[in-house]
Amino acid sequence: MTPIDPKRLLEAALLAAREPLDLARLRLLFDQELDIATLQPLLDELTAEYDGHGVELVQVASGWRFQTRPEYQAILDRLSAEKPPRYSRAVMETLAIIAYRQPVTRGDIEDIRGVTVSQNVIRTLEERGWIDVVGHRETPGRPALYATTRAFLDDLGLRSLQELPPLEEIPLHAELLEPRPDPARPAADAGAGEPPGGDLVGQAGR
Amino acid sequence: MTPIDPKRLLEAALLAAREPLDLARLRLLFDQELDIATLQPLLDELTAEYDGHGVELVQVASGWRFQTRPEYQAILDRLSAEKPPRYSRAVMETLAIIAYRQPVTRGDIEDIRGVTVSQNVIRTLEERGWIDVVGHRETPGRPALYATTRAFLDDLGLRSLQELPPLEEIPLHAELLEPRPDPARPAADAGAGEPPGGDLVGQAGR
Amino acid sequence: MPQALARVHGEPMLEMPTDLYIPPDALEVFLDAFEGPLDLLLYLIRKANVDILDIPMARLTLQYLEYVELMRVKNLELAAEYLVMAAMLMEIKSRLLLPRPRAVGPADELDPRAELVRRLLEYEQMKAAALRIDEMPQDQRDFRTVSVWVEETLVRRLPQVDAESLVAAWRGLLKQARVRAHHHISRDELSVREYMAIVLRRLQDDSFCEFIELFDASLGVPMLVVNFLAVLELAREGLIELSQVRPYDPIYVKRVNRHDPD
Repeated sequence: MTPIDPKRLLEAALLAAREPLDLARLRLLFDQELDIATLQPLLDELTAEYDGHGVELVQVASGWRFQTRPEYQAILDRLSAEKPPRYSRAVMETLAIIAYRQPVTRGDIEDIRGVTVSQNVIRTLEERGWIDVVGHRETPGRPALYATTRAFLDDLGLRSLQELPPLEEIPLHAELLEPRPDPARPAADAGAGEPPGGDLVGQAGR
Repeated sequence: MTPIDPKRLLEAALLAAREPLDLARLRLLFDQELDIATLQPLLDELTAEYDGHGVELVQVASGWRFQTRPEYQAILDRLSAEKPPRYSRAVMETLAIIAYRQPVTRGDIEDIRGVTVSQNVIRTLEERGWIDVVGHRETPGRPALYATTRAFLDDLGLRSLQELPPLEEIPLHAELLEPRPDPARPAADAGAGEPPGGDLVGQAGR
Repeated sequence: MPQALARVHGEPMLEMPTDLYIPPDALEVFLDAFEGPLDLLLYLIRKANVDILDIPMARLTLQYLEYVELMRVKNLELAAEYLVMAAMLMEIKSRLLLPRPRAVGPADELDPRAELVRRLLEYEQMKAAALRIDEMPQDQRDFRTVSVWVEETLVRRLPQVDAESLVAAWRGLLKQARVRAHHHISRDELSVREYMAIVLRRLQDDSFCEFIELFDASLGVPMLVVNFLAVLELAREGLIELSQVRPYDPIYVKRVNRHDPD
């Protein structure tokens, strides 16, 4: 029997795996003889080898995996009957709040969105495996605390939450938050910046 | 957008497919423009390309599929099974206490561990068939007394509890191990068994 | 890009009326397009081309009330949140109209619009974040993971335990935790939060564990620090309890929950 090429073995394992494989699991292939310093360059070589191929080797939160290139997806969809999932604004906004503010309760999410969050929205994200309950806040009702899962990171091709796009910082307007200087002019204050007879309003509601 | 290479598209489709794809389905990728006479050479090229790789493109009854090379099979089996599961530290410590101090109540275990023992921990060990209730202590609440079973001995390859490694080899806190009047406690003189590396425990429960 | 998410900063308002008059038969569709009162307010502010930080409260309140009235006239289901928002706008407006007593210290004289502005900004930030997340390639929608055919042997594997690991567990029981905290400061709040979730999830299975179990030394010092900060933050938020019987005894971390008898 010819000796087994470690890189080819890694390739076979990664192409066959149903989930990402981390370095610890990949080492299981080698009777612990290969250390991580040896494994990493092999993975890098493999990544380079698949440059220009129909699939690519990527690193995500749970490890390494092969995936199809996004530019082929629209065509590959012809082969599968099921429609890829698309999520409503309510779902995506809820997901964003959980991702950036975790751990949060449903109440926290509702405070930010200004509307009740339906159980369906939460369930959609839970069934996708993107969020789960990681505890309860010790306030009346013991509301569940939600956080994003590793599967969320994996499905978005991220290695950690830090790879999420940074939040846009909208600078706070200092003047607004300071006391207004002149209590003698309340009426003028209230009307500040408003042209008389707002025509936007005038036409509404006929 | 760069034009899509038909061969790369076939590669992506075949690698991502969960079942073999026949020519009729593969043609769906190409707006019916590619006839079978064109497709076949592409598949042959792809087959040749993967010569020497960790996976191979083969034709089976229902179509074409990529599969891992048979010579890697034995090694890949190490990964295809579930990640070797481990019991949590709570389970292992509870089991150790029951093994060395049986019969014990949950209260006894909690006294030694210094924390409450969840019902899940007990249930895990009961469902494994390693512990069972052997009686009740006649104190208020009549707490159940737990002991290890014959199956526990079998699964650990022991003929009797006396073959458990003796505790004397372990540096102990005297106050925790004051001898109790406990006739069922195994004699700790059976030898065999090195003090294992403490890091075994540190990794449990992942 | 999904349609529902396409309306940020007033953009797909192309399909919306050019002014704020909504034909009655279109009203329902129009209101369906909003995720709630904050969303509607943002639209009004953007539509009127007003700086969110300088909300013209009187005009906005009037516009807003027009919508609430429209919803009422049309017998549309009027979500409670819209009424609450209307009440809030009117309260802010009335407070702006009232003269303030000089006696009150500056700290108490926050502009009543400040809280509304804070909420609008936070919501707008999250709306934008949702859009960005949705634009990221997503498994199943934008790519598929690869899993080629492999002959599988399906064996259900149970945890393997040997006598030595029992002894190790016993010894672990007696081991003392030594905790050294590095006093580095991590600015990376997200990674702290990630670890907060990891710790809480870890405590799902066992409602408690030993403090040192929460740390994996192989991750390196920076991650250990972040991990440590996450534990402190969880304790500060009252989500976990740290306990130690005596100095140098093991520190235990416990999920805070009801003290049920189980």
